[in-house]
Parts: sequence; structure tokens; C-alpha cells
Amino acid sequence: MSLQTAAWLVLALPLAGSLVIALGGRWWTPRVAGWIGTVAIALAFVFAVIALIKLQDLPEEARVATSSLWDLVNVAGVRIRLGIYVDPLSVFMALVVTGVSALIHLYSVGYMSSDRGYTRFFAYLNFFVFSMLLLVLAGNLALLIVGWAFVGAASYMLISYWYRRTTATSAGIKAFVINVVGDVGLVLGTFFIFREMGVLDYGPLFEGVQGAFDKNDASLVAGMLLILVGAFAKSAQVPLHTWLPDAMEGPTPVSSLIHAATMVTAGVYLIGRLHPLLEWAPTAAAVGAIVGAATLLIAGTIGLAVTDLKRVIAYSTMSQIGYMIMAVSAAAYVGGFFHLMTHAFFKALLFMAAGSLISAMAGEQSLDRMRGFRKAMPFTFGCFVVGGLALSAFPLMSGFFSKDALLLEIGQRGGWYYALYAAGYIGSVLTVIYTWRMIYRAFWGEPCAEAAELEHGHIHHAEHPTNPQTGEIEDTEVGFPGEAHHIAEQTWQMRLAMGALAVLSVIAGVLFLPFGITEWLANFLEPTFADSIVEHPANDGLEAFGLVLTSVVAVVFLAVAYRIWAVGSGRATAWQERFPSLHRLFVNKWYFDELIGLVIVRPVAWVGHWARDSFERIVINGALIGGTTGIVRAGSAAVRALQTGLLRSYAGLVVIGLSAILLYLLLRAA
Amino acid sequence: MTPLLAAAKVQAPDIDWAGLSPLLALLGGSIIVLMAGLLRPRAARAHVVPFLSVASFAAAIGCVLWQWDERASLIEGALMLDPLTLIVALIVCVAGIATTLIAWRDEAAQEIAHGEFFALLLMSSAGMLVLAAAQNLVSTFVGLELLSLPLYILCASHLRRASSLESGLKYLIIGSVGSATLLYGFALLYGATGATDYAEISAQLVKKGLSGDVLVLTGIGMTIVGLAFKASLAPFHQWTPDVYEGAPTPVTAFMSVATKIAAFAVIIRLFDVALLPAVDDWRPVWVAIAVISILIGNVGALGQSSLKRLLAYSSIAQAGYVLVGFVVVTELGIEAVLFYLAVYLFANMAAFAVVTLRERETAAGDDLGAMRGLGAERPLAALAMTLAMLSLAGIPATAGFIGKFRLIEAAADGGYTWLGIVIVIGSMISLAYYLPVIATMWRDEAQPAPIEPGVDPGTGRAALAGAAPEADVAARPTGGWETQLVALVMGGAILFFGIFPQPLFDLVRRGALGILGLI
Amino acid sequence: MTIHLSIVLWLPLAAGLLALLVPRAAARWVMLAGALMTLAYAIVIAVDYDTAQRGLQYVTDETWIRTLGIHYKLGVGGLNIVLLLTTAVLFAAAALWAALRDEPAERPGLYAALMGLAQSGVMGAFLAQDLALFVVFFDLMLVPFYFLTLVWGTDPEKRGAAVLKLFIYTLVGSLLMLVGAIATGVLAAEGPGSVTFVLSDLRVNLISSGSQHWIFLVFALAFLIKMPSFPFHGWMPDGYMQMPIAPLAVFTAILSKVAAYGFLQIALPLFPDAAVKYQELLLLTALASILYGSAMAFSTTQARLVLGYSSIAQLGFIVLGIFALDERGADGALLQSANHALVAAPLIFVVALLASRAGGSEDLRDMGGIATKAPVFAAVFLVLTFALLAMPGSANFIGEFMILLGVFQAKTAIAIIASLGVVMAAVYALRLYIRSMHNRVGPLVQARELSAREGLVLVPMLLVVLALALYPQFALKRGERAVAGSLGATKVVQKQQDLVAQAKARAGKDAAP
Amino acid sequence: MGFLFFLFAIVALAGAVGVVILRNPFYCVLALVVHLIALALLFLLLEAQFVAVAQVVVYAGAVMVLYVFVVAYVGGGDRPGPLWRATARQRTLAIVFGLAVFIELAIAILGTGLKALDTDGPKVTVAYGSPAEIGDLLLNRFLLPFELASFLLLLAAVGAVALSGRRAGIPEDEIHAPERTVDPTHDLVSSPMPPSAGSMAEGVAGYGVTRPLPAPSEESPG
Amino acid sequence: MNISWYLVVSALMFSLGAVGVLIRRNPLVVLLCLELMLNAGNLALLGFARMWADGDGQIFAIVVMVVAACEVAIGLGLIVALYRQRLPVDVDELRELHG
Repeated sequence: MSLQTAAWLVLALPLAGSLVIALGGRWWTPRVAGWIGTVAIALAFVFAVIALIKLQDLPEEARVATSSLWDLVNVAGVRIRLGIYVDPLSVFMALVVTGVSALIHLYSVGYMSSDRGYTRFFAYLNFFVFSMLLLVLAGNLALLIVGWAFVGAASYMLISYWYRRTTATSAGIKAFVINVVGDVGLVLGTFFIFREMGVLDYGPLFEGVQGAFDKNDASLVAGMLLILVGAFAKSAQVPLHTWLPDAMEGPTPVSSLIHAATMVTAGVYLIGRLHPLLEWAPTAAAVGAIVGAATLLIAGTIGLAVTDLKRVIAYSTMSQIGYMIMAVSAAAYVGGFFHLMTHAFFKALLFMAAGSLISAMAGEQSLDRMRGFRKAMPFTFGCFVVGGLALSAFPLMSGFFSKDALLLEIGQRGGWYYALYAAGYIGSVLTVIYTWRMIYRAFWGEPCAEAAELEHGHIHHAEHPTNPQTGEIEDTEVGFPGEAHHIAEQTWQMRLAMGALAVLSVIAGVLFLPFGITEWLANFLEPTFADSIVEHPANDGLEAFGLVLTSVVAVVFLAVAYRIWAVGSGRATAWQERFPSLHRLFVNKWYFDELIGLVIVRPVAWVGHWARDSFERIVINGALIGGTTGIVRAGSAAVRALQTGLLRSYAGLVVIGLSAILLYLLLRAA
Repeated sequence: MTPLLAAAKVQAPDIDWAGLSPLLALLGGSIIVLMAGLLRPRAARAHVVPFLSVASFAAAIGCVLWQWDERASLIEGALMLDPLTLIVALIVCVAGIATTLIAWRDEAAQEIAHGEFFALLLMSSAGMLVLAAAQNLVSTFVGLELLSLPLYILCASHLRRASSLESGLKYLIIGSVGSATLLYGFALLYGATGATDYAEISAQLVKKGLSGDVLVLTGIGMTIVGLAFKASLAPFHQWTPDVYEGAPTPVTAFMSVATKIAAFAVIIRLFDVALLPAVDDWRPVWVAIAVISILIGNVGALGQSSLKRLLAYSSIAQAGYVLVGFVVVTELGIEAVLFYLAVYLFANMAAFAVVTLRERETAAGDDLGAMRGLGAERPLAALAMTLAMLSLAGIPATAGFIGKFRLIEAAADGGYTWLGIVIVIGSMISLAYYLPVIATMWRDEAQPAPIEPGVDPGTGRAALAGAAPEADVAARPTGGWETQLVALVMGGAILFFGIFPQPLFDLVRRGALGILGLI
Repeated sequence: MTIHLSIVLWLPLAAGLLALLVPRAAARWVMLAGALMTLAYAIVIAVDYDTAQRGLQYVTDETWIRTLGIHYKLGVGGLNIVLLLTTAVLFAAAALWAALRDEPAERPGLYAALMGLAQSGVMGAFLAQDLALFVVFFDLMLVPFYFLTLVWGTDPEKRGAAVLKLFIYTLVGSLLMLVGAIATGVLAAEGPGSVTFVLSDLRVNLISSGSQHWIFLVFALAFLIKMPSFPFHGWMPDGYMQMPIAPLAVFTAILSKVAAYGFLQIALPLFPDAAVKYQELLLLTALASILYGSAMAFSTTQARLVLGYSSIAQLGFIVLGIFALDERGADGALLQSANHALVAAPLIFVVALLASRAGGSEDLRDMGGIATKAPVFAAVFLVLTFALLAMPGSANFIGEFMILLGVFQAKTAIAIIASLGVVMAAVYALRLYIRSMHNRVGPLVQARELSAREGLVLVPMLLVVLALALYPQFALKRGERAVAGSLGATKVVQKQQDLVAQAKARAGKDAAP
Repeated sequence: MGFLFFLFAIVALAGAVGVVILRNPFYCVLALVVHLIALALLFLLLEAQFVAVAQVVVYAGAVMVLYVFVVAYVGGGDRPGPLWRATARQRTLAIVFGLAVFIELAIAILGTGLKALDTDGPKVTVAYGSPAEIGDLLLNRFLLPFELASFLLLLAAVGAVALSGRRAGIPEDEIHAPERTVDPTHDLVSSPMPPSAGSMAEGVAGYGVTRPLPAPSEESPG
Repeated sequence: MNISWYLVVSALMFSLGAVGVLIRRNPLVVLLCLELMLNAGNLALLGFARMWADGDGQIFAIVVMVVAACEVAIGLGLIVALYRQRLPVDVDELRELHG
């Protein structure tokens, strides 16, 4: 099997899985559909591994393969092949995507089993994986955009999976539209590049960019900025991030897979993929890095204030992706992608655990209601702790090494990059606090009613299932969300998936240890980033400093969080009262939704209503149509009014006409 | 025996009987028809007379075809036998046959007596021939009166209907004003040039350099008014709606088609031959009249509920369109005029045939409501009416479209493209009244109340006993197969010539030959 | 010289006339048979079409009206082959819809005849290679829709007025175009009697620049009205609301494309000077259409009107592509014409199906929550929705991509503003989908799955949409060369203007020192 | 000659004015007769003897007699009272535009470049305007108009008879049938026409003799 | 006498006739006014005929006379018919047809 075949199969299997599940429809019993989906993804993972092996067989300087099926477009100098581009980066991404996806599928088999939309769920999920792989493996910018939009669509479908919830559908449309904004940015950015270069395929694009543009050429910068808009939208960077918290309307596995592990990292991938272009436009790269830094800080602060369990994790995701975006924009590729991978593991794990916890709460997501689940859900608690430690970069956890590598690479560039470096550490503080705030609040303290019930071996069921966001009673006629709830303690598929991820969250750091202990990941990605023109001077002192600082931050603030949320009560409130305006800012998520509403949504809606209620009526129907018909009608009335039926007036008009004509002719003669 | 009498003996005018044969057929036919009207049996009167009328028209058509390739000056240059004459004769005679068929069972014909009715029709047609062929002012004037006087009578021929009489009197008075104006114009032209023959007038205008003279221009102005009046062009159109509405429908049909054709023939002859040297002076006037006619005709037709009235306004607009073909003063234009008039014949005859049909079948008279349910009840008649309306509006696949096409082409060719735009603006407005007619036919299934015996279908009031013999019969009245035949044949012609117009083009192609050659 | 195009052109009308004669029950099936045979014939022609060959194929050239210089000249080329095929597909779908749903109940024979006439009219407009013939068909194709709406329209009270408005409004443009066409023929002729309207001749004998300007404007007006384009869309809302479903599907899908095709086939090659001069005007009109259509589409609550206004926006994109005066844009526009047609028609059917599940109401406020009991329906609708909003991966995306690329090359700013339309499309398309399929069950809704008959109409169209999504090059390849030919004249004009501008600049520079 | 011209012209114009302004139609007819005779004399001054004679015989003789009979039969002058609100305005308008036409015609006549107009006309032979010359012209050059004129007369006769003569008088059974009123708005039932109209006295007196003038009706025509 | 004088007289007659048509309501009188207009034409014709010493104008005048007579005959016939239908002999009341 050649590399290309393996890559195509990676792409084909999820698609096939999706189609088989979808077209089979009601013939599949829910379980079968779930397993078909899981197996398809698992097989895709297998082929991704095969692709990895095949790729490693190639000589290092030629570790890239392309293959195309047919031309989608080949006219007027525009050529879009239906082709793939396999290199270490794409294989790396494919591995992460398929691997995490396989586990999440497995989890879902258990978690979603009482939901009547089960087959639909797996069809969507498989379709999502296909889309993500298409994005990753695409051989040119156009096909990348296709994959890009497909994941957006899959994300939309899954966010509004429980589509009887108005909150879910509006969250879906919000996510989709913001993603389309990103798509458009991507398309326009592509145009800027295409205008000068005339190609869309990666190979010629990367090779030709330095010939086609001057460094930091305005047109290239504009193009790359627009492409970054695409990346920001997909990766939930400010100000295009507002859809991500709302996306938590989707079932928890969806949040886990799409809105934590894979899709939202597409922006990181995009920047990594197009690094030869971005490095040639340093202004754009700087913007990317700054936006990433801003996002990681803003999201971190919001994470301190929100009380919805899934949203806390969502803001954490935003924040972590902010790190990655900052890193890859600053040419810290290995660190960035290393963090992408470890983040995929521990964030997926955290979401899975959160899903389990939410099941135990019978769908309730508010941290305010959760208390003392430590005893009732030991496995879930364990997973939460592992994930939390990794997220807060606790020494020796995977997140510790990846975040460290990431910040180190940024710091190595020196200059103003130290500002980013510092921002990263401030973010670290925030990360630790919001992570442990969440864990302490949910698991420490007196068990709440649900936890107590569970300790007696019985999962709580609400009398009427309600929408956790609005509290309105669910429309259960349709059979979803499912009646029964599944927690990890009772469902082996969930346990298996969470266990695997927990292990990975702990050990994944070995791929790239500091001081050159292991450099597997760096070596593997080396061929992709070999053409990078950014220098990373080694700086052992900085490296050591970073390790210490990271460790200290993690340990100290873990303890601080413990003091605030686990031990005493009321301390959190005291802090809130001390900085009321800051608290309000964070609770209201820095007012981004309101801002976007004010600046974009409301004006557009106003234009729409103005068009419908006023312009259409007054100008189109009134002036254009009414005016014309009015003139004609008035003419008609005049003609008919003249037509009195009086013979003498007719004769009068004849005489008037006669004298008029004679007058004209006389004047003419004169 | 004075020397003069002797001289008179010597100079006998040369008369080309063959060339005159179409005219003679009509005039002779009228006498025969008049006599046949004296037959005793009612059935004979009711059927022999119209049959003879058709035969006369057919004979005239035969003569026209016989003389088709001839070209001659008849009776000392009074008339001209040329393609224009023959084409006009052909169109008039076809219109005559159609009118006779529509009128076959008409009350008006019964009212004034069949013999008189059809004889007058034939005489009027003869007048049109004379008018179309006339080569001097005197012949023209006589032809015009021969055309008009029978029509005055025919309009009033439904003697017991007030509206018929009213229309007759209105037509007579306003028509006479027009005639008097025309006469005065002729007098001035004669005075300025000292000639009555067209060719001579033209020659004198050139020779004496009179084309810009006030006397000539005043004469031209009055002539324009008189002729515009006959062709029912705005602003001299006001008699048209009233007369068309009041006159018996077959007469309206005939007037709307034949009069217009004759009027345009004489306009072409007089202006393109006799007054051609003054073309720059009179053309703006005609252009203005064309524009005003198109606008007023179309605007006036909007919202009319009487179909006859609607068609009257429409005919004003159509006359405006035709005038565009004339004002460019090219052979192409004349050809377009003739083609359009032929096409107009089909459409108007079909429309009036259907209107007549419904007048006889329903109590709604010529109201738009009479068309309700026609599509379901009589799809063929409805189809004919639809085609007629679409043709008048100038929708493709109807002959009217080709006609408009040719007119606009002539306008563009003559440098008057903007008049082409005026034509289409008129057409757009016209859709707003043609389409509702179609809509009424096809949309509403409900039919208007059938005619009740003893009710005057025109007014909806109780009719005079014995005034309408059909009405005395209790059976459901029918429109008569002849009328429907006219509708179908004309509808078919609209469609046929809309798709294969070439034969019609070949027919009118020579119409312009020799007209403009006299410059 | 072949007869094939004549057969494919008149077959629908012949079938329609036959349907008038057969018993009522059979009429719809005769119509369907006619439409399917036409489709088959069109497919055969498309398969047999030699993509390598330059110029027209299957040319039929007879003198129709000698006196007027009008030829009955038909031919397929790059510009119309795909549109011809699309027309056949759409009318077959419409016929299938009518046959399977027993629509209409009254006077099916007349209905069939009118649909046949409509199809022949549209195909004629696409196939005509003579300017006058084109104008004839362009006007003619509207006539059957008048009757279809008049007799079978939605609301007996309102349909008469609505269709009158539609008919007059659209004919305003057509009739002005008639004058323009005639003037073109006359002005291009070397003398009286040599008038010809054959496009290939007119393309050689261009008329003077001054005449081109106004004639181009009347053509543009006609096309923009027919599309419709802002601000000439006044006829659209009423007309759409009143038109029966199957005719509406073909009307919104394909009649508007005749206009787009007209720009490429006639306006650009015959009036290149004017096209270059008024490029910005047309681009701005298109831009306004995109934005306005989108804004209206997401503020109206009538499902049909969402589609109607979205058509305005989509057609705006097509015009944008054409008046980029760049091959890429025009290629995209041509592709998008087929795409939008293939998506808009099934969506109209979808709206009808939604209404049939929402107590007959087409108001979005009465709908909702249909998806649960109708997953297949929901899936079909969703795919179509994504295609409508030009989701990457659909052929519509390729179309818009090419269009925007073309415009981007020509007028970058306009392309960037126009791309707002893409975002807005996402809003209104998803809004339509969500408010009918998702959310709580609407007050009048009685959800049920797509029946086999309904599926039989929608699914084949869906497959066509998907097929084109996978291989848009099918349409692009066929159009490429002809599009380049259409733009050739404008390219020459642009080049000349550039040269003149350069010369001026040089002269200015020389004069300055 | 000048004197005669002015005399005849003034008489002719006076007759014409009389036709226009006299209220009683009978007097109008008489005024026209005067006018026609004066006109015939003017014709004579123009050396058109034959036409002048024909004018007197045909017009002043035959046609006017016909008029008198009809006036006598129908009777009636302009009924008083404004039936149409704009009558007064119409009168003003009529006079204004009539005057305008006259002025325009006068400008044409006086402003023409045709010098011959300002002469008395060339010397003419005796034959000019004589029956012989007229006859010659009629039978040769103008044969067609001549023949057609005869046809016109035939048709006028036929028409006049058809319109008025076929069913002589109003059938007795219809006289009392009130539903025969053609238009109820005309309010004719209340003031029926005399069943035996036609005496000369009636004609001369208009409405005055056999019945009083109907009061100005308030009816407002639609 | 100058021919122009005759013509001015004829023009005046024509205008008087036209005014008469415009202001008179009795159709009988209107017919008389029409006669005035036609006679004006005749006077002009004869004047011009004299000016050119030409017979055509005279013939024309005779024809016009015939025409006038015919018009009168028909007009009077119509008036009689109106009268017998009990219709008002007043042109202002003949307005059933309008609009």
C-alpha cells in the first residue's frame, strides 16, 4: 500500500461510515450505527498510522506526497484539483484527529445510547471526521476551504443536534455564520495570493511565494490577514470567538471532539500549513500572535467567572488555542503543535468527564448546583484531576512539557516576543485558577442531592427534563435528549475512552522533552518546517527558567485555588465584591456578544427590516411601480374626463387641435 | 350645336374597364344588393342579401387578383391602379366579407333592412377603393364622402337603439367638421398651386418654390386635421370611442379596420406624393400626432369595461403605431404600414367577431363581463380572442408582433428609433387592458346570465316587441356560426402569419413601389 | 445542418398540444412523457457534443422571415449546452411533480400545453443564434406563465393583479429590448435589404459606439428586470406568491438564467464598448442586488419569498461575474446559472411540501419542528440549503468562487463587499431551514415523511446537484471557450482604452517638462 | 365691382352670423338662405356663373326646403338652461378658438408669397365658368367624381329614406307604451312629444305653440 | 376686387361655421353651420379658380355642393329618426356614450 492510498483511505473511511449510517437510516439499530461509526474511525486511525510509517520510509528531504483524483476546476488559468497533500504535518494532524475521534466515538456509543437521534448523531460525527481530515489532507487552498466549510457545517449540525431547543438552533446558526465569515476571509485571502501567483496548490505556492512577493508586501499581508480571519473564526479567537461558548449546546461528546480537540485547532493547523506565506508577511504574523495572546488572556479571565461547567471548559479551550495561535504565528511550530496534541488529549478527557458529571446531574450544567461528587463518582473525579493537572501544566504532566516548549520557543525569539512570553505565563496563572475552581466546586464539599442519590447507586432523574440554559421544559416528544443518563462509572465504553485519554494526558509529554532528552516530535515535523526562515537560537537558561516558573505557578496557584474554593466558603464572593466592575466584565464575557450585536447584528437586522418595511414599500412599490402606474392612471383619468360625451366639446378639441397645428406651421414658416 | 358641344363629342375619356373592375364590382354589387333587399320573403332578404354582398366582395377580390400585376392610370388620371390600390382593395374586401358574415344575423341589418345595410357597406368599401386610388383632390374628396356617408347611416342603423342613433349623429357632425376642414385645406392647396392632380401639385410646389409658404402650410395643416380625423388619430379622435361603442358591432368592426386602411392609403398618397416637397414641414406634425395618439389611445383604454370602447381606444393607439411607419417616408415604412394594417385587420375582426358573439349570447352586451367563462364554454372562440388581444399587444408568435417589428425596423431605419420606443411604451401600457380581457375569459368559470327573451342585449333594458325577432324566440340565442367562423379564421391568420409572415410580406412588398419615386 | 435541435426544441410543445387532445386523466402523463423525451434527447445531444470542437454544433440555419432578415438559426455551443440540459431536467422535474401530485385538478390539458409552450420558449431562447429569434423566444416564454398563474394561481382574488404586474413589468424590458434588437440589426446592416439578425454576423459588424450605449442599456434593463435585479424586482413578490408551484419552480430557476445567458450571448459580444463603459454601473447594480436581496431574504417570513429574494441575490452574483469582464468571473457565472437553477427549483418544491405539512401556510411562523418525523426530508432540504448558501464543496461554491475571483481581479473592492452576500446567504438559508425544520413544532404543523412520490421528484434533482458538486468542471469545460469568445470583444476594447490611457499619460509626461 | 363685393360679402356674412346666433332654428334656416343667395352673387362676381346658378337652385331651393320641412316636423330651438356647467366657458372658448382659426387663416392668406392673390385675377374668356366648359370638364377630366357624385346622391336618398322613412310615423300601438322610453334620464314620459308633430306653426314657434316650454329641468346628465 | 378679399370672407365664414358648431345645441342648426363651413370652402375654391382662371376649382365646388346636399339629407334623416325615437333633439343631451 502506497502512502497516497493510505491517505486516501484515511479520508474515505469516515465518509463511507457517514454515508452507510445515514443511508441505512432506520435499518440500523442504534448500537450498530454507533459501532459502524467507531470502527470506521478506528480503521481510519489505523491507516493514518500506516501512512505515518510509509512517510517515515521516505527520505527526509522528500517527505511529501501529493495525489489527485480529478480536476474540479480547470478553466481560465484556475486549476482546482481534488487532491491531497501528505506531509508530516498533515499526517500528524490526521493521527491526532482520528485517534481522539475514535476514542470519542467509543465514548459516545455509551454516552448517547438512550438518545433517539443516535444514528443521526453518528452520521454527523463521522461526517465531521471526514471533513476534518479533508481539511487536513487537502492538497490546495480551495480544497482546504471545502474541508474548512464542511467542518463548519458538521459543527453546526452537531451544535443544533437537539434542534427542538431554540437555544441550540440559534447557537448553531451563530456558529455557522461566524464560520462563514471565516470562510469568506479565507476565500478573499486566497484571492490576494492567487492574483499574484496564479496557483492554489501548496507545493508551488510555498516555493513561489518569495519570488512572487516582496517580503511583507502589502498585498500578501492583506491576504494573510484575511486568511488569519478564517483561522480566528474557526479557532474562536477574539473577536470571532463568541460562537464557541454557545456551541456547548451540543451534546458533550461533540464539545469534546469538535469544540476542544480537533476542529477548533484547525486555525492552528492552517497557520502551520501556510507558514511559508505567513513568515513572508511578518506583519500579519505579528497580528496573529497578538490576537492569540489577547485571546488567551481574555478567555482565561472569563473562565474565572462563568459558572456553567461546559462553558468553563470552553473558555479554557479558547485560552489554550490562544496559546497555540500565538505560538504558530510566532513560528513556534513544534511547541504549538505539541500543545495542540496534548491539549486534544486532556481537553477531550475533561469534556468527557464533564459529560459524565452532567449525566449524574440529569443534564444540569451549573457549577452552582454541583457539590461533593468526589465520592459518588471516583472514576470521573480521577479523570477530572488528571485532565486538570495536565491543563494547569502541573509538572511532569503532558501539558507541562507542551506549554513549556511552546513558551520557550516564543521566548527564544527575543525582543517583543518576551511580551508574548509573559502573557503566556499570566495565562498560566489564570489557567490553574479556573481549572481548579471548577474541580473544587464540583467535587469538594458536602454532596449535593444528586451526588447523594448517586452514592446510593442511583442516577438522578429530573421530573421534567429542562433545557439547562433557559430552564424551559424540554420537548421530549422527539426522544432526545435521551431519557436515560450514562455516567462513566456505569458505562464501560465511556470508561475505556476516558481511561485511554487519561493515560495519554499523563504520558504524551515524552514525545518532546526539554533539553533535547527526546526530540521525536521535532524530528518528525522537521521536514515540514524545514523551510522556516525564523531563527530560534537555543537558550538553555531560558529553558530552565521556564520549567521552574511553570512548576511554581502550577503548584502555588493550585494551592491558592484550594484555599478559595475547597476550604473556606465566601472567599470567592469576597474577591468578587472587591473588584465588582472587573467581575461584571468577566461574567459578561467582556461584553463581546453585546458589542458584536451593536456593531454588526443590529445594523444588519435594521437594514433588513428597513428594506422590508420601508424601502420595498416606498421606493420599489411606491415610487417605481406606483409612480409609473400613477402617471398612467392619471393620464387615463384625464383622457376619460375629456371624453364627456358632449359632441360640442369634441368639436371644440378638433378646432383647438386645428389652431394649434396651424400655429405651429405658421411659426415654422416665419 | 355649339362648337363646344362638338368638341365634347370628340373628347371621350378613355376608360380602362378592366382596371376599374374592382370598383365596379363593389358599386354594381351595391345596386344588386339594394334591389335584392326588395325581395318579398323574409328568409330571402335575410340570407340572399348577405350572400350577394359576400359575392360582390369576392368578385372584387377576384378582380383585384386579376389586375394584380397591372399598373395604370384610370379615367384621365383620376385614379391610379397600382399595387397600393390593389393591396388596399384586397384588405378592404376581406374586411367587407368578414363584416358581412358577422352582420349576417345582426339586428341592425334587420332594423334598417338588409338591402340597405349591405348596399351601404359595399358603397363605403367602394369609397375606400376610390380614396386609396385617388390621384387628385377632387377624387379624393368624393371618395372620402363616399366612404363616410354610408358609415354615418350604418352607425345609426340600429334605429331603435338610442346609442346607435347618437353615435350616428355624432359621427355625422364631427365627420362633417372634419370634411369641411379637409375641404378648406384642399382649397388652399389648390389655390397655392393651381392644380388638383397630386403629381402636378408636387411639381408646382417645387417649381414655384412654395413648399415653405404659409398658404401651403396652412393648407397642409388643415389637410392633416381632416385626414387625422378620418384615421381617428388623437387629438382628433374623440368621436371614436363614442361612435364605436354606439354603432352596431359589425359596423364598428368594419369602421375600425377598413376606414383606417383607406385613410392611411390616402395619407400616404397625398403626403408622400403631392406634398413630398414640404416633407420637413409636415413631418413634425405627424410625428406629434403619432405620439399623442399612442399615448392617449392606450391610456384611454385602461379600465374601460365596454369592450367596444376599449377596442376603440386601442384602435386610436394602433393608428398611432401605423403612423410611425408613415412618418419616416421610406418605402420600408409604407410596406410596414400596409403589413401592419393587414395584421390589424385580422386581430380586430377576430376581436369584434367574438364580441358580437357574446353580445348575442349573453345579457352582458359588450361589457367585459360577457367574456366570463368563454374559455371553458367555447375554447376556440376564446383562443381567437386571446390571439387577437396578444396580437394587438404585440406578443411574439402573433402577427401583431411581426407587424410591430416591421414598424420599429422602419422607424429605426428612417432615423426615428425613438418613435420605436414610443411604440413599445404604448404596447406596455396596452398590456394593462388587453390582458384583463384574456384573464376574464380564462379565469372565471362562472358565465354571465344568458340573454333573456325580450331584453335588449345592448342596453340590458326591455327591448321593443318585434324589434329583435330573435329575441322573441324562447330558445337560447346563438351567435351564429358565421360569426364564429370569422373569429376562427382571423385567429388562425393571426397565428399563421405570426409564425410564417413571409407570404404577407410578399403581398405588401410592392405596395410602396412608385409612391416615392415621384420626388 | 441538422434537425435535432428543432426536434428537441418543439417536442415539448408538441407533447403539450397532444395533451390537449387526450382525455383529462392522461394529459399530465403525456406532458411528463414529452418532458422526459426532451430530457433524453437533450442528454443524447450533450453526450454527443464534441467539447474539443470550436463554435456551434448541430446548427440549423433556415431563413425564417426573409423580408426581415430573421433566420431560424439554432445551435448549441459552450454557452448554452449546459443550460439546455438544465432546462430539460427542470421541466422534467416540474412535469413529474405535476403528474405525481395530480396537479392541477382542473383543465390539465391546458396546463400541459402551456408548460410545453413554456419549455419550448425557454429552450428556444437558449438555442437561438439569431438576435430577433432570441427576442421572440424571450418574450414568448413569458406568455404561458401568465396563463398558468391566471388559471391555477394561489389566490383567486389576487392572482390576476399579481400576474398582470409581473407580465407588464417584465415585458417593459423585453419590449424595449425589441427596439434595441431591431436597431442593432438596422444599424449593423450595410444598406437596406441586407438587414440580418444572425448573431455571428452581428458579432462581426459591430455598430457604432454611440448606438451601442443606449442599446446596451435597454438590453441590460430587460435582462435585469427578468432576473430580477434590484431595483427592478417590484414584480417578484406578488408574482412569486401567486404562481403555482411547478411553474414557479421553472420560472425562478430557469427564466432568470435566460437573462444571464443573454448578457453573455448578446450584450457583451455585440456591445463591447458599452459593456466596458457601463461595467461599474452593472457591477454596482449587482452588488446592490446581492445586499438588498439578502437583507430582504432574511427579514421576510414567507418561505417562497425567502427563495425569491435569495434569487435576487444569487442573480446578483451572476451579473457580478459576467461584468467582471474576466474569463474566470464569466465562467463562474455560467456555472452558477446552472447551479442556482438546479438548487432553486427543488427548493421551491420543498417549500410546497413544507406548506403541505404546515396546514397550507407558507409562513415561517407557522412552521417548525418538521424534521423529527421527516428525517429524509430534512436531510434533502439541508443539502439543498447548503447548496443554496454556496457551501464550499457544492458546485455553487465553485461558481461563486470563480465569480468572486473574476471580480477580484477586476475590481477588488467590489469583490470584498460582495462577499458579504455570502455571509448573508448563510443567514437566510439557514434561517429558512431552521424555522421550518427545527425548533418547536409550529402551530399548524402536521409533520410527515417525504412520500415516495415526493421523493421521486426531489431525489433525482438532489443527485444532479451532488453530481455537479463533485464535477463542476463538466459545466466549466464546456463553457470555457465560448465564454472567452464572448468576452473577446470587450477585452479588445479594454486593451484599446489602456493603450489610449498610456499614450495620454506618456504625452502628459512629455508635455510636463 | 368693389361695392358689389362688399355688399354681397356683408350680406353673406350677416346671414352666416344669423345662422350662428339666432335662437329659433327656423330663422336660422332663413338666414342661411339669405347667406346662400349672397354667396351665389359672390360666385357670380368670380365669374362662376354655372356654380352660382346651381347654388341657388340646389341649395337655396331644394336643400333649404328640406330643412324647412324638418324644422317644422321636429321643431325646437336650443333649450334654455345650462345642461352642462361649462356651457358659458365653452362659448368663450369657442369664440376664442374660432377667432384664432380665422386669424391664422387670414395670416396665411395675406402673408403668402403668392402674388396672384393680390390681383383681381387674370382676364378670362367668356367660356370660363360657362356650362359648356363645366360640362366638358365633368364628362372628361372629372368623369369619375361626377359619376361618384351621382352615387352619393343615390346613397343619400337611400339613407335618408332608410333612416326616417321606412316605418312612416310611429306605430299607433307604440305611442302609449311607456316602457319605450329609450333613456329614463331624459324624462320624456312626463313631457311626451306631440304625437302629431309637423305643422309649420309648430316649427316656427319651436316649443311655443302646442305646449309650453318645459321648465328648466334640474336633471344632471351623468 | 382682390382675390384675397374673397378669401378673407371665406375664412371668416369658415370660422363662423366652426363657432356655430361649437356653441349650438340644436343639431339642425349645427347642420346649418356645417353648411357654412363647406360653403366657405366653396368660396375659397371659386376664388382660387378665378385666380388661376382654371376650371378645376369650379368642378370641385359643384362636387362639394352635392356632397353638402347629401350630408344634409342624411343628417336630417338622422334627426328625424332621433325625434321619432323620442330622443332629445339636442346634441348636449346625446351623451349616453361617454368616458
